[in-house]
Amino acid sequence: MTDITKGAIVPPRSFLSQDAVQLFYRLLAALLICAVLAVLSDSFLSLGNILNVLRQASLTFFIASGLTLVVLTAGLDLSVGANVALSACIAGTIIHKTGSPALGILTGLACGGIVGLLNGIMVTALRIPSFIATYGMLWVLNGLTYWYMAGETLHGFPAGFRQIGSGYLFGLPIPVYLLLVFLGIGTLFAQRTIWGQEIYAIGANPVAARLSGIPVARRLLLVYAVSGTMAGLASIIFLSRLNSAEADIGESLTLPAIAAVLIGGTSLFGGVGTVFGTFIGALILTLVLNGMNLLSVSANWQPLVTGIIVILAVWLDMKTRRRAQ
Amino acid sequence: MSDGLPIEVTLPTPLLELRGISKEFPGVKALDDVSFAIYPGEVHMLLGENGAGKSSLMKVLCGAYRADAGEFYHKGERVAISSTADAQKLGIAVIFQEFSLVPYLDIAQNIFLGREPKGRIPGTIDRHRILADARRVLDTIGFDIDPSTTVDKLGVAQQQMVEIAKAISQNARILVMDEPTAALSDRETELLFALIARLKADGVAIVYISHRMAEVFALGDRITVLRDGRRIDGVRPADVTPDQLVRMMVGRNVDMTYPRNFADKPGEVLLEVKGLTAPTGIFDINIEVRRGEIVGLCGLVGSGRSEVARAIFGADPVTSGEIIFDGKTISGEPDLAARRGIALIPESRKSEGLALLRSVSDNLVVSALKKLFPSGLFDQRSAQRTADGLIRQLRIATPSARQTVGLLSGGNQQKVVIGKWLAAGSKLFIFDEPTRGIDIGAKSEIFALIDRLVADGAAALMISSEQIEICHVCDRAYVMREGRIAGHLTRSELTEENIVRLGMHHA
Amino acid sequence: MKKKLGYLALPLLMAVALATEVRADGEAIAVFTKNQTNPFFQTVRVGADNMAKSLNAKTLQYIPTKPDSIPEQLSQIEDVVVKKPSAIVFTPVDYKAMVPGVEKINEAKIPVVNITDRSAGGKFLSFVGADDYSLGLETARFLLKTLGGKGNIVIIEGVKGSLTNVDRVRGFNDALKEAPSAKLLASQPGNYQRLQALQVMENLMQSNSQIDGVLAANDAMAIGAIEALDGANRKALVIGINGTKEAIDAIKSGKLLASGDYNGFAQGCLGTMMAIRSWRNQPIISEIVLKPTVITKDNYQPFDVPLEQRTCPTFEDAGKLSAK
Amino acid sequence: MREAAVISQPNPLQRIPGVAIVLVLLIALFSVIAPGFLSVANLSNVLVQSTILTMLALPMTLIIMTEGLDLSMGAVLTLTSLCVAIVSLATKSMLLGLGAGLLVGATFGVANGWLVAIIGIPPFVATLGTLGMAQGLSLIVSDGQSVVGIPHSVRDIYSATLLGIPVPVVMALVTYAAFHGLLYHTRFGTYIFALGGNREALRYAGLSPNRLLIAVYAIGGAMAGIAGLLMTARMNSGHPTAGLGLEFDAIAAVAVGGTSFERGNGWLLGTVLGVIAVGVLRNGLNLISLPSSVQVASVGVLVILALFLDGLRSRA
Repeated sequence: MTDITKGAIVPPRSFLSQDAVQLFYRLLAALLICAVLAVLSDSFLSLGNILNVLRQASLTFFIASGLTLVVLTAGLDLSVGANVALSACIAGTIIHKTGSPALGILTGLACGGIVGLLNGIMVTALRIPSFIATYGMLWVLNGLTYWYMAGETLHGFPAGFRQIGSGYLFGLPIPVYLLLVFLGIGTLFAQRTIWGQEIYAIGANPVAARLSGIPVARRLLLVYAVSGTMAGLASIIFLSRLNSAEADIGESLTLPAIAAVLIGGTSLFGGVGTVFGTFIGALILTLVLNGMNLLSVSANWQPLVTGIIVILAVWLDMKTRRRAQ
Repeated sequence: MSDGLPIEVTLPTPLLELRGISKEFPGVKALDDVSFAIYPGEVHMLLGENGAGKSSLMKVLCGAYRADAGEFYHKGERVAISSTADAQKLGIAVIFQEFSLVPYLDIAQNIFLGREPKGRIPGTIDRHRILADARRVLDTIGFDIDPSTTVDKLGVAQQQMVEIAKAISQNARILVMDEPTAALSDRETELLFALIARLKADGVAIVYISHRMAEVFALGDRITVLRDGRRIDGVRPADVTPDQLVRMMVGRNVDMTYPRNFADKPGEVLLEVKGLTAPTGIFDINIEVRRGEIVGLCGLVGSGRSEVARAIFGADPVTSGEIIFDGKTISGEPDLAARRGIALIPESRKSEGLALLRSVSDNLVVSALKKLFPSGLFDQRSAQRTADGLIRQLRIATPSARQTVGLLSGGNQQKVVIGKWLAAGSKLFIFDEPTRGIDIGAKSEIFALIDRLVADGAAALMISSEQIEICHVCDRAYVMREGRIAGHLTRSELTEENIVRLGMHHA
Repeated sequence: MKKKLGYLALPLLMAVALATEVRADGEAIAVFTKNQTNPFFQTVRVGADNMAKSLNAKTLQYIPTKPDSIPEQLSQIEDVVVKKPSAIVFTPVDYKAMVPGVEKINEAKIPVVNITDRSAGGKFLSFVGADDYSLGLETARFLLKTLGGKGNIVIIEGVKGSLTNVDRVRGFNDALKEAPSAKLLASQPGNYQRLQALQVMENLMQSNSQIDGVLAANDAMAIGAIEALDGANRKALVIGINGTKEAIDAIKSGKLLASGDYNGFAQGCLGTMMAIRSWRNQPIISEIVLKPTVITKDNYQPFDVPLEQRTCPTFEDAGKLSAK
Repeated sequence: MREAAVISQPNPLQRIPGVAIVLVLLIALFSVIAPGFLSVANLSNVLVQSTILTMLALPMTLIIMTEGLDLSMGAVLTLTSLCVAIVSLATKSMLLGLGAGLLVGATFGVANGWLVAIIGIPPFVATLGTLGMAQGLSLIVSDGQSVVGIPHSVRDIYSATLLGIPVPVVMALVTYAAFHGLLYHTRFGTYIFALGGNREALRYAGLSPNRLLIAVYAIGGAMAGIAGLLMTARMNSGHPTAGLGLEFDAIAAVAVGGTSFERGNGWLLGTVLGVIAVGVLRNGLNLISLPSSVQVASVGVLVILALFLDGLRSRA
């Protein structure tokens, strides 16, 4: 990825103003969608619905935020969805077996993290392109999950545990708090720690990063592990939100997460993007689906609309950045 | 002789004449009313610091850029160059430093890219003819290689030959070469010069861009100097001294002897390499570098100099041998070496030294993050402050620390690469061709900088293909041949002759 | 080179080990199901194994690696035809698109029994399945009866165009027609997916302040809807279809009003039974459409036993189970 | 150059092992442990089953050689398959159906090319978007229903044989021949190498990279159209989810086949071997009827293993 022409569209991250501008455009887009929906459906602006959207966005965001770091290093993780499924199923069993949510949560996160780590090892030690490595991992994980679950469904978890996904605190759903917390952590990690800086540097030019004394392999491992752990977290939220899990819950999670990252303005060539952008990306996706439900538009239209949004978002992103240069 | 007229009237009609060529980009005037003429069978040296407009001029010549103003005259009649096709019709061919070759096509396909001989079936290529034609072209430039070899297996020099063959095959009458010898070993350079002589004889005009004074005087028939997009003067080598040329280029006096206050007694040993052997093709390397020293590492291109540097820095694996730095043996990845205080300024800035899309400040602090922010918490503002300090200290010409580093000139980019190691507080600086593609003004600045570094107790190991530089600035030098240390030269023995003698292959 | 072979040896050994273990005698019955993720098909498979064991035959399970993948099930048929099992028990992933596959089986003269989804074509010894329409109708009727024939109802549909969904939703709607004072607020697809159903429900609750009844085309979606209701601290009567284990538990705990028993276990048992009997030239029943049973908290006990412990119906029961 | 050494596999001869080793070993393994694996009927099964994927993987190879990607192929194939079904149903003509499929496919291909080349959207994003569009359109035109009752002329394509060889296999062979000729013996093919290897070279040669790029993606779309016909013929119906996810299988096959994602270093034959390797694996596992979950995992293992072997060699 050392070839400028490939990434020529994007200016350096450190044009903070630049990034601010990009985020501003995205917020604007999100607000625009809100406005349209508010006009079309009177029930849209209700507090309940807003919280709804946020809560639904949170699941995508948890997966997408970890993915953002991977994409920042010019990598990709196609296994996040399958990872969520496996982690959820294992965490669920632990809770059933031990009756201890805490233990379940830990195993869920650990399982996700380990899978991520394995991805990292394939990418760094075995030097397999992340796209292919994680695609292979996707199949392996599915295989494991199918075998492990044998078509059963895990369900019925302690009320305390279910609070995480469905409970409220001061009138706000708990997932929304979690979303804000991890949005904060993610942003701090990417922008305000030296690891974050090193990750951006690796994404911008891996060779130069290595010759600048950055432990590239270790950072990549970290990034994939984090992505995996976030998938683990998502699995916990999922588990407690739906009070159950089966082997196929991952199928529908990966592409939306990737879409959210892209709509959020993170460049696939690495080195450019923000976690906050990803949050807005997830928000925009959710808003659209929410709107379609409220207006009872046939679900057949959802993929079409999502596709158009992804392209539009990236296109506008390029346009605005180009003008800025 | 403020302009070169008196010379030009004595010559036949120029092959190509530029009159008042101007090219503007948002913010910069890349070319400002440039006029000069190119005559058949001459080597026309194009001199100028980076950013003086040489590359823009090349792009205009080959039709990649379209001039905003100005006229072209081909053999006296007015022509337009608005596309690469136009340029080709006029027989202009440019050989850039980044080659325009396709790695997984063979030599023949590369030479005739876009001009493949048609086969019987429409759309297909006549394989026999393309190979035959390629062989013919390669013969004319005396390059003996199977045209069906894929380019990704060729060395830099060979690729350059293919580039030239490509130009010849378009029966180019005007050949523009951008620092053709930059990546060539001495032997390869001789081959190239021989080829250039042959081309001259055939009446081909060669526009030759170089930063190496030696070449300018050895090859040049006439010299055009550019500065800040303007043509400063046109002269004959016989009529000028190197210093005069430099003054024209830089616009001020620059001492070309890179004076150094040599340390009378070198400090204690900082780096000691014992019997280093690596799969990259270096054997039993023994090197010692002391504080306050600049130690040269010379030899032909491909003799293993860069490989030694990379092995010491941990960038390449090592099979055997010991690297003792500051009393402790080190082995492992670059991050370890960097933490211990070793710095590598790699051969190719763009692909190995910098994140071109990121800002000057980002690039300056990247190696020093742990040192600057021990807490692990990064702060953009204090990073900026550090960067600003380095920018002032190194006199890096940039509008701000937020400027994209890819937009800086070569010299300033090189300063950024060095700067990031200053920030990291490195003790040993390994320079791999630190002046490659850098103009003379910047060169002496770089050397002054290195001098200051070692004066402050650091040490430097410097790889360079330009023996003059080694002789001027190094306390001692190791000469490599075929992956081994062929000899060691003390300050007094340090002459170009000795370097060449030790570096030569004894066939 | 050696090194590489080393890496390859591992999976090879694994495969050999597993491969040797599948060699056994007695009839081999190939059982095709849609996917390995939906609990329903697990009950079918257990039923089939259970029956096969009792008739000392063995089953070979064929499940697409990508859930409900048409090309994959077609490939699996082609592969199985080479393997020539004694008979095949077949659930098409798509009742129309799999017809060519069934015809391949017919060409190969392998006796085949159709279960669960009635294939749109091809020759079968027998069909064993539940009547999705009457299941939808009965469960919906039960819900409306409990609501006293009135109230605001939403339908959460399964995968558009899938056979089960079309009939179940048709059943729902006909039941609603019988109760003129009940009002259908919306009918949205949840694609048989828990999460989608949950989100659809959440959104529907926004646009409808009062929802009394939810008709979900399968249990997973019903449970999803219940979670959504809980999340919003709202109450509504919910019914699902399939009678999966979690549905039974939900009924026990009073969260779920009822679930129509799709009885995959019996389908698996009887399908396999017919296949084996035909191979043994014993008489078979050419069509068994299981009576619709609505599982409620009054009658859930018999369903509340782990699959493994359930016993397959005998040939004699088979006739009684059938609606016709 | 130094990095280049890591990125690219030196030459086909050195590259063959990665896929070939795996394939040969798989065949050897299954002929021992899988009864009936070596039977003509079964082997022709494997080949016939591999045809549709081959027809996607070959153009995918070209696209990846231009440092591009086409995630929309599976969805586009689904859509074209539906178009073939609908049109041939309406007109009772297989050819018109094929025409419609080709048209729709090529249109999407051109759209992809346009987004990538002219608008300059990264291939991954552009084709992810068109994936959604094609998938949506499939659902909309079919309203989620399968399209049945199409003329037999269509399904015959899949079942018919030519000189004893199944027609789909013949089509695949012809396609391979065509792509081989195109890539290695035509100017266009030469330019495909250049698209990934060095676009500047094309510009200096006075050629338009954009037009070439669009052409490459258009070929991909058109092939999806032809594959769509096969898919419809195979199912004797059109179905709105039939081909979803095939693009990833295709990409995996290309990667397993030893085509690298950088600098236009591609290998057509390897791609075909990759497709067949996956086919053999699935078929063999079906024959020895392992638990389906093992099958799922083994596909992943195969992909990782093959790339790992290539990695070993490129470092050796």
